[in-house]
Amino acid sequence: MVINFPYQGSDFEDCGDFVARYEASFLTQMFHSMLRIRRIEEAIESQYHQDQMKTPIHLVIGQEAASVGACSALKKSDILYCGHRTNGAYLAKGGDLKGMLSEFFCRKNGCVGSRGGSMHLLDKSVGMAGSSAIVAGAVPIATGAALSAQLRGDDYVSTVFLGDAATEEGVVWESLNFAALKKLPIVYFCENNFFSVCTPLEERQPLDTPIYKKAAAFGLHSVQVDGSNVLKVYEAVTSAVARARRGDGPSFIEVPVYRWRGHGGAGDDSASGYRDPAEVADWQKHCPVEGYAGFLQREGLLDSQQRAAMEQQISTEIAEAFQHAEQSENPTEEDLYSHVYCN
Amino acid sequence: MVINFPYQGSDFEDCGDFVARYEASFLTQMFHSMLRIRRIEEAIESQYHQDQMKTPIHLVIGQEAASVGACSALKKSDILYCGHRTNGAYLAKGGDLKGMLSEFFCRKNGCVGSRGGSMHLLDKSVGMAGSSAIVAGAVPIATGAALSAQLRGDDYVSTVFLGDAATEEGVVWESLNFAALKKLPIVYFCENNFFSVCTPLEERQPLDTPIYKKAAAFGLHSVQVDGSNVLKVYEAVTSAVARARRGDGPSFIEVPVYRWRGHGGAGDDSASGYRDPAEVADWQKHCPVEGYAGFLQREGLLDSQQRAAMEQQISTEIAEAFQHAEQSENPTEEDLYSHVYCN
Amino acid sequence: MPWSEAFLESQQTHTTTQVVGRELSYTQALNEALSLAMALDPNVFVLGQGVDDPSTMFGVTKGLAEQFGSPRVFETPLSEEGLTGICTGAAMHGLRPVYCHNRPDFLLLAFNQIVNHASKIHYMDNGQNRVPMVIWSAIGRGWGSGAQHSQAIQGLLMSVPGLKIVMPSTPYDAKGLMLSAIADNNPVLIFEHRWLMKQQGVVPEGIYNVPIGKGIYRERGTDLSIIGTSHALALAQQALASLKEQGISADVVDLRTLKPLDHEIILESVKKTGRALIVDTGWAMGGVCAEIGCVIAENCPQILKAPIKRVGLPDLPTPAGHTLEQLYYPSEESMARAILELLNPIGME
Amino acid sequence: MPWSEAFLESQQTHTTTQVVGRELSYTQALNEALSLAMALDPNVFVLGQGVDDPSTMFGVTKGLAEQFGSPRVFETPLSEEGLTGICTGAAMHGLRPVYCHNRPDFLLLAFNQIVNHASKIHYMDNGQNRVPMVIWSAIGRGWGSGAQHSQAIQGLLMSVPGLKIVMPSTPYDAKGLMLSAIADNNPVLIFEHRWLMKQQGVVPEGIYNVPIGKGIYRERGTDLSIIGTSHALALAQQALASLKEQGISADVVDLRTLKPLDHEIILESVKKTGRALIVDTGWAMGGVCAEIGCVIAENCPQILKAPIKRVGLPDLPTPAGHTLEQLYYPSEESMARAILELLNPIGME
Ligand SMILES: Cc1ncc(C[n+]2csc(CCOP(=O)(O)OP(=O)(O)O)c2C)c(N)n1
Ligand SMILES: Cc1ncc(C[n+]2csc(CCOP(=O)(O)OP(=O)(O)O)c2C)c(N)n1
Ligand SMILES: [Mg+2]
Ligand SMILES: [Mg+2]
Repeated sequence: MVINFPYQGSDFEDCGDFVARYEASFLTQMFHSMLRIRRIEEAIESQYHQDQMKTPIHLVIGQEAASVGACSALKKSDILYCGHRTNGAYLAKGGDLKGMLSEFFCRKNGCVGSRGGSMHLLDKSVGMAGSSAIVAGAVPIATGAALSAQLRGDDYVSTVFLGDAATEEGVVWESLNFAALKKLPIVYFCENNFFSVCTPLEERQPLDTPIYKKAAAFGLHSVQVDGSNVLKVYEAVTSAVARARRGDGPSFIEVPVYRWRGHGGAGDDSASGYRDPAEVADWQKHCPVEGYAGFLQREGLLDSQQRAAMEQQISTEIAEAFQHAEQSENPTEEDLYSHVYCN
Repeated sequence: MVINFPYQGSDFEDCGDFVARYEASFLTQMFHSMLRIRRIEEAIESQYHQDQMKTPIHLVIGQEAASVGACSALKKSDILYCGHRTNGAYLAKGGDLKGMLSEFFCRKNGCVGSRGGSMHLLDKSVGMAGSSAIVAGAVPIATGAALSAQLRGDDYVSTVFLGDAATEEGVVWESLNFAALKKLPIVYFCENNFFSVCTPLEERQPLDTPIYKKAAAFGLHSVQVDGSNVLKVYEAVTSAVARARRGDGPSFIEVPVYRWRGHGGAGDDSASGYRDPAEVADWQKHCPVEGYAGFLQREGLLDSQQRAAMEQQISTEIAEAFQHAEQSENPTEEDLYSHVYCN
Repeated sequence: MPWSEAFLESQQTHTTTQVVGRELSYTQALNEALSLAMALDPNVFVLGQGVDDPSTMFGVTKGLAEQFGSPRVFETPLSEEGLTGICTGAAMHGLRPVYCHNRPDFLLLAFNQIVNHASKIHYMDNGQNRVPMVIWSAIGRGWGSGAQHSQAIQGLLMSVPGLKIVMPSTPYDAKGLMLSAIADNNPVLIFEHRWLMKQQGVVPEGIYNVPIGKGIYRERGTDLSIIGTSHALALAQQALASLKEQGISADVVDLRTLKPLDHEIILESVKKTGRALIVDTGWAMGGVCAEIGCVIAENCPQILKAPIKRVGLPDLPTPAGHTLEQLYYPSEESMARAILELLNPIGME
Repeated sequence: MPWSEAFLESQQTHTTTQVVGRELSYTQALNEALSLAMALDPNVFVLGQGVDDPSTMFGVTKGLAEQFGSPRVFETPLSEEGLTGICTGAAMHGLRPVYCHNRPDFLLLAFNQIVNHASKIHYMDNGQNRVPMVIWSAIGRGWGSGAQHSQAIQGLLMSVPGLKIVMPSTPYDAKGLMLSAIADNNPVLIFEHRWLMKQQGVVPEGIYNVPIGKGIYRERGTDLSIIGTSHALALAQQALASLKEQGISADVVDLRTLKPLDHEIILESVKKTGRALIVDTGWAMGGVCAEIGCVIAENCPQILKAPIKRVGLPDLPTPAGHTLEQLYYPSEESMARAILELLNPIGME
């Protein structure tokens, strides 16, 4: 049994004070948001084999606390970019579920009209500005959005989700250098799940070179917090966003997380040998959703009835959204040719 | 009078112990090498206006200690790459002066047959392996040379000269990450002369983000030493090369230096306004060549007669090399078409 | 958008070259375009290595930092890929970047952002975002520029959907196309040529546009069509002039834009003359000449009185040395030879 | 070099496709080529994201890490530009890298190293260094690959002096061209197509080479010449088959290599049939189709019985969704239509 990348957080043991500091409704709302993402991902996964969603999928099951903790710290008007693993960020930022599923089902009313697919979700109405299927491709773009806020005097903060492997692309360091130089209002949010597809971190980055310390050396305010703990993620991003809004410049936040499923597609692929299934099982003991549920329960903020109601409401929403997507129209030949150039 | 980038070294005040540790001949040899580079650069500069050297020039006047200190720590079989500012590295590594000048004069017998020009000097016979006119372009290539040494079990260490601006190119961080990951036998030697063409460092990199500390965060053994002090450069590179040869992996050495002349071409261009001529004058007080000469004199290792003999010998060599270049043949149409593909 | 109004106003007049009036150098014309655009629209900003240093990008950005302040005119870290992405993001959020490079060679560092991102975003986003961005660079030649500082890479990008590619030839066009490029809501690449930059020409004051995607006749003639842009076309025109006394006349078609490509003017002229000399500052193989030649072959090969000819760079990297450079680049003489061969083809029945 | 010997030995036989013998899948053929090359020469090494993970690069690198050890077969950090430069440097110092990518789209991150460096070094160094390097990638299509994961960028590189570009169509060629590419002392780009990878075909054992720069007739016929490579040619062949009963026959020219381009076979065939359908998996505008069309226009337009036709991708980014994909890509039907139009051109005198 080989656990290369053990969970190193403290679960919710040191989080009692959060209850005093935040509204109960806010704390349960974050739980709802995580649970909803989990259930949506499970629903996608369970239907994927039907081959109706003709798009790659990159599930965030196991990483929900990162998505929700980060996005809960953002205003609707704040801007969010991300990469290929987009579902969590899109949903946590408030992206329309129907638009997302229609996109997966390749429908004309998909959030980008069936042109982008699962790796290119966006919903501008809630600040979910875009994503790129090229690893790290969105990082400088998000940095440009921050430059725009600064030069135009707009109030939003820009945020970008990136993976551990994304930090191996030189453009990330070019972006960080520029953001620190110009003190741009941006938060780089790095979900370090230890893998690039099936390649573990130690085959890609030297030991003892934590990503957030590199970012610190580039002049960014930089921290590492437990990415399975929605409260800690929320606080770290909140303070980074406040810095940005104050004009104190960019931050980098590294959150160790674990993806329970394969890099792409449905199901866990650990059997293929690139990681020990025991490692997955070990992380599942620290499930971001159920761990937080336990915390809320212990704090008296969530009981089984409330939970059941949430599950019910989410399941209805999901069923409706799937039905909506499945019943929507496909695009036509005319749709192929629009928007090549912008007038 | 604005001195943005003051000299921060200690001249040679703390260098007395070097005399005990090294052969006198070696110490004067390094002086000879620096003086020779200075005189060659001056000769190029003084003839440049005649428009016979139809090539851009990037003089290293003021940076000779870096070239010589670094290259003196290398064996002939060690590999060296650099960028557009190639003259110092090429000469210090032992590159053929005639081949260099013939290249400047666009002759068929130039070191690369008049195909590369001043930004692409090489002399494989002494390990001067190549250079790129694309800033940072040679950095991964040198890293590949180190990979080759490692995989083939060859004994050489690879070295690459890069400027401060080069470290703004993402590919440098990609290269450093890979070198540290694989523990490659390579030394990254960064001449920080505070300018990229006429753009000062503070317009390109945030304050308080020393380059060598970024390299340290990427997992490299990394130090900063006075680049105007040939002895300190020599020692730093020597220990980095030893590490590399031992299999202990890559090093990064940042040396603050100052270029006395304009970015390109002949003469100082400070009058154009991008730096205060006083800054140049201030650095000239810490001339790497004369400062070292003074040190050697004080230590009784160089007298005026020896100096005069060196000057004489160098001046003869230069005159001969210029004559050689000027009298050499131009390439012909046939030369244009060879070596597009390698058989 | 202030653009639309200023544009409507200007449409009536200057859509084609004026021959009398105030003269400016090519560089001054570009400088004036940038200055006017920045004054008109606070969202326009200019960046690049050299835009605010003593060189001011060959003079193109002279005075802009003083006039508009350094947040809008700034030197960059040397991070071409990153800055291209940053411009893309800035453009998506309301700004209009003009990113200047000394050499097109440096754009090769940014192909990921140009080709994988900027060019596609409007389409991928189903029209919800747009990328109004200008990437400007000047093709180098001579004095040992060599293989890494002289490349004319417009041909490498001609295939890429969503891009516009502009190559002006005159001060008038340089200004008018720069203004059109800045006003355009798509990524527009402008490739200048260093050897045109000292040229003087009539340049109207104020804002006017030269339409992107429309070629123009520089000369009318009967024996052949010379088709191309920028310095290559200038050279061909010199060659043509040297043949005038032999009674040779040609349509000279300045495409001004390579993408979208003006098929109409190409075919109109070639159908009239039956002979085409296609010229470009880039490699002859692949790229620009190839596309134009192919457009003719797929539209009207039957009217050709002779096989088409293309004159670009040979399939070699640029050598650095002076003698080799002279041999490498097309010259007035080699262009003239190409014209004569086109008129007297060997082995054409 | 062990290569030269092994090559001389193999030259006599298999320079063209065999029709009987052991069958392998396309992927197995590539795998065997790599395995043979690595066994023959300890300087050959293989790297890329996925070469030593459970996917083993679609099976192409299967078993290599076990057989040759991880220093010679390794996963990379996600640093395409850096690793391309590293391969270039390694190649200059005695190694023979084979750098594998899942998608050509990712090569766009490395254009600086490919175009500004690897392709030019031998020339710039006046022959003193060489860069024997293979960059392999597989063009994606379908299942929502979309604009950033489906690009066939061979056309963007066709202009670049010093590069070789290979696009195999059969298991036989995939193996033989991979072996030739590894043995070649220049940077060679191999573009596979994902949709060919399950194909079975006869593949001889041991080392043999398919010459780089030489096309081959896949079929001989009289009515037209179909010219192209890879999956585009396969599609055109299917279309042709569907028209056989109408008595239509064609020369099918598989170029196998795009650079150097085999002019001889193109012109030989077109001069015979007088009609050319040019196909490519990339955009029709610019790039590969354009070059081939232009070669015809500058050599033998007068023999054309109809304007040439090119079939590639329309001037649009690839849409991700299934319905749009079907509309975007050429199909057997659209290829057949193109053939018929070529045979019955409208308005051709
Ligand atoms: C530039 C580029 N190279 C390679 C790929 C193929 N690829 C897609 S996702 C991925 C892994 C990225 O890992 P990471 O950034 O850690 O994100 P994660 O998938 O773990 O969330 C890779 C290599 C790509 N999309 N883009
Ligand atoms: C990729 C790239 N961008 C821009 C240039 C233009 N350029 C040539 S030298 C130079 C300055 C480089 O500064 P630095 O690396 O600090 O070296 P220095 O000239 O100071 O020795 C620039 C920007 C280039 N050659 N390559
Ligand atoms: Mg990861
Ligand atoms: Mg510098």
